[in-house]
Amino acid sequence: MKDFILKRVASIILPFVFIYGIYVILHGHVSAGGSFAGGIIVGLSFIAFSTIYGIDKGRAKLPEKVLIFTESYGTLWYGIMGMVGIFKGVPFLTNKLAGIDLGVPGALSSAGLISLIGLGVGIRVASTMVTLFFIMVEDE
Amino acid sequence: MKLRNLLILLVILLATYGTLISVAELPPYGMPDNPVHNQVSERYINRALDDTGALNMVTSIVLDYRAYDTMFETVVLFTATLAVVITLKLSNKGVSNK
Amino acid sequence: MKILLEKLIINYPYCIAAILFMIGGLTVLTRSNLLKKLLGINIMESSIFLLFVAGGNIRGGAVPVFDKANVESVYINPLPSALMLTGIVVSVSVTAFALALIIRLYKTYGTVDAQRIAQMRNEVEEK
Amino acid sequence: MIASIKANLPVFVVIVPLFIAFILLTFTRRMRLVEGLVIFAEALGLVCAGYLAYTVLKQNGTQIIYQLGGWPAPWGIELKVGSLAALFLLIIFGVCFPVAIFAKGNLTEEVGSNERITRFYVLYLLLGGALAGMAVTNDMFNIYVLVEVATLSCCGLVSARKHPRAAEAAFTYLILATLGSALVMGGIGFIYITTGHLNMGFASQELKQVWQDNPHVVWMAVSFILVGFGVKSALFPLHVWLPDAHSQAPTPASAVLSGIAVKGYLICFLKFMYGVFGPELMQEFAVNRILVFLGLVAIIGGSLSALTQDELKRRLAFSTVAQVGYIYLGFGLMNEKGLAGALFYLTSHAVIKSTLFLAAGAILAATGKKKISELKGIGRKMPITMATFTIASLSLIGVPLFSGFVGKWHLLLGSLEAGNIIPAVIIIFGSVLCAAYLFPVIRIAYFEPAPEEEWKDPGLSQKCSLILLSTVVVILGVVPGPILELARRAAAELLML
Repeated sequence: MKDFILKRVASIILPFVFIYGIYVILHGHVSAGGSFAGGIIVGLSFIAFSTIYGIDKGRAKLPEKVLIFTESYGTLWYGIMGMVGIFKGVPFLTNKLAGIDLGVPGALSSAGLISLIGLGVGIRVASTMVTLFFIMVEDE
Repeated sequence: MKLRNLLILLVILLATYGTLISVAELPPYGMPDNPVHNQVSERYINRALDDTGALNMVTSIVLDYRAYDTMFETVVLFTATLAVVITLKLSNKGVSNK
Repeated sequence: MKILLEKLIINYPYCIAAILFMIGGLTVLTRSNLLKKLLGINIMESSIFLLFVAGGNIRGGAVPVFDKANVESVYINPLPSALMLTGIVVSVSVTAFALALIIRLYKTYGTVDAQRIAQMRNEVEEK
Repeated sequence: MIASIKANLPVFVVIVPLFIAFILLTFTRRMRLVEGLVIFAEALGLVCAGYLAYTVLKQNGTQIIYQLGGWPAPWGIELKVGSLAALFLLIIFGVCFPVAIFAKGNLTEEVGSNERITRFYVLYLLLGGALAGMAVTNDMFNIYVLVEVATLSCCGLVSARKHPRAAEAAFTYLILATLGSALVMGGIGFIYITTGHLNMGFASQELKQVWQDNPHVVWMAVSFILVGFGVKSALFPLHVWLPDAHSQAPTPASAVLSGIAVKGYLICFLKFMYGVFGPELMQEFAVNRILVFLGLVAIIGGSLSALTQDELKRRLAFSTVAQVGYIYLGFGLMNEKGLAGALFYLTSHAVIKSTLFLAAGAILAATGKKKISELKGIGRKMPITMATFTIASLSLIGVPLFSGFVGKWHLLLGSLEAGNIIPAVIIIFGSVLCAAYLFPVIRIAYFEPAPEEEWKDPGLSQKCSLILLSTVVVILGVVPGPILELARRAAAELLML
């Protein structure tokens, strides 16, 4: 697309959309929203970037290798966080009973594993959205 | 084709009738003493903060009480990506089987 | 009959969910356009989300985010909302995969109509 | 270390295939490593399942309960390993392991480049993990999520074949299967709104008290779940997607789809019917009679449709429809013998049908001929493949000393115990029909003159896997002991609830 106004507006807004998505992911345990909503917002910022500036530029920002990496290891991250419980001698995916400090309710770094798992899920959802978009748009 | 559609319409109308009858029997909508609001949801509401440290109860359920479900939810997304890629990326290497 | 109607009016969200579900089912089974079939599936799944979320609601209840300002507020049941978050993600995945299949079929046959695809396939096989 | 592994075995058996699936994509370049990891994952799963089955058999009647996240049952998700779960875990990995060996180095023609093959393997492992999850879970919504994982990976496996018809079959399968899971989720919603529980045990207890207040809701939930799982497990009038999907998939995929994916939905259905509604409610709503009737219709309908097919893979696919009928029939008999027979039949059919599909795929790959009438004299050109095919066919028909016979015998005893002569007659008639559609293949293969063409047995790993599977078929028939014991105990567990 060659629209000048669109490009200008996008260059102003998209960084904020991206940051907002990260904010929603990180504050999933203290306010409404969460890792899925936030992940989709982050993914959308990349999708909007690629539609406005062209697929090639979007691809340059996020190469396929990075996407495969986040896809595979974002999901594995969840499992690794679950294994923390097993190493401490309690069941899979245990949070409080595994002796993890839950912190002050309402603080950003509270709720033990929840915020960590949420971060992984958010990155994973974002990369899924971007991958699906790229695959469907690109011609074989 | 027409006959088939008519048959399907008939079946669907019957099913709608049955579902409406059973839906009318469900506990009245929006009442605080419904069976849904039992000890399960009470614990989620009253003790989620102590149990998980998250203010958002939905997050505390999604990522702590029922985190196993959410793990499979991410697996569903993973599966969907893989399936989409395997469907659309037909690279030219390898021979098509006809 | 009158009692049934009264109960249906009390349970109107469930009633809407049931009707939407059947509309979706009818769309899936009778339409031959692949995209319309997919839309039917989405309508069905949305109706079930409605059923679950309505089941957990309390009239005048608060959003299930813990609020220090008014401790006394009645929260709605957070479990169905959490379940439907999972349901929505599943629905998104199915939609994405189905769209990918439609794209591939469209590239091969040049149409998204199930009957015409079947016709063309049979012609190819007869040759 | 070992103690903690033993304590966490119910969840390890699910997450081991998943973990290996997650890391597999990063090894696309090294195909041998990928294949080795897949076989390793399935072998590890088989060892875990074997150990669990051993534990369950050793400790009489008690079930292993595992609370995920440390939350007790109504709040968290609970895993329960009883005889049923142990049996199904054995089936899953017992079939997945040989099929993974068969797939080794054999997918290039049907699937394509190495990258695609890696993705195929990832989907394969995810399917195994999801089915293992279905076996052990005791939570209704968890079953829904796992069913979705299994459905998506099944459709992905079907569409992995490059032929455009595979995409068409996958689309039909996806739409109908999603319709089925929407129905299942509707049923779960009805149960949840009336009982307030998602855990099966608690929901069952609650349902026993409240069902008289809203019988229509329970009736609707039963029918939603019956139709939903009926679509997914190809119950006869709802089977329209199965022949296309199973015959169009790549060979290893069609083996696991027919062998264990359909069985996973059957096990889920069994858990819902006996674990949530319970035998009394089933009798109250006459669900058992409906199941027997549907099973009989499926046996006759599936067998007759199989007779009309001339394409080998399609004939086998229709045969699956007929065999699913036997299993539904056993579920509806409501006595220990019938249920144990159904479960044993499920086991033997899983092994037999994967052998048959693998052999058919090997024949198709070697000759390129789809039709049965074109396979003249193949028995002499491909002796090992055809021998395993013959063993599996004899077993499916129900010849004594093979595994199919034991299952059918118990089904017969169960239907006689239920005082119903019609299922017994239909079971025998179904065996005759089964012989009618499988013996012609063997006759054409062995007793017709062979053409001059050069057809050879497949490679070493394929031969190994075929021989392994057919050995299991024979062993299950000669020494059915432990598996039959597991099936009996599972039946007793289900009926006690």
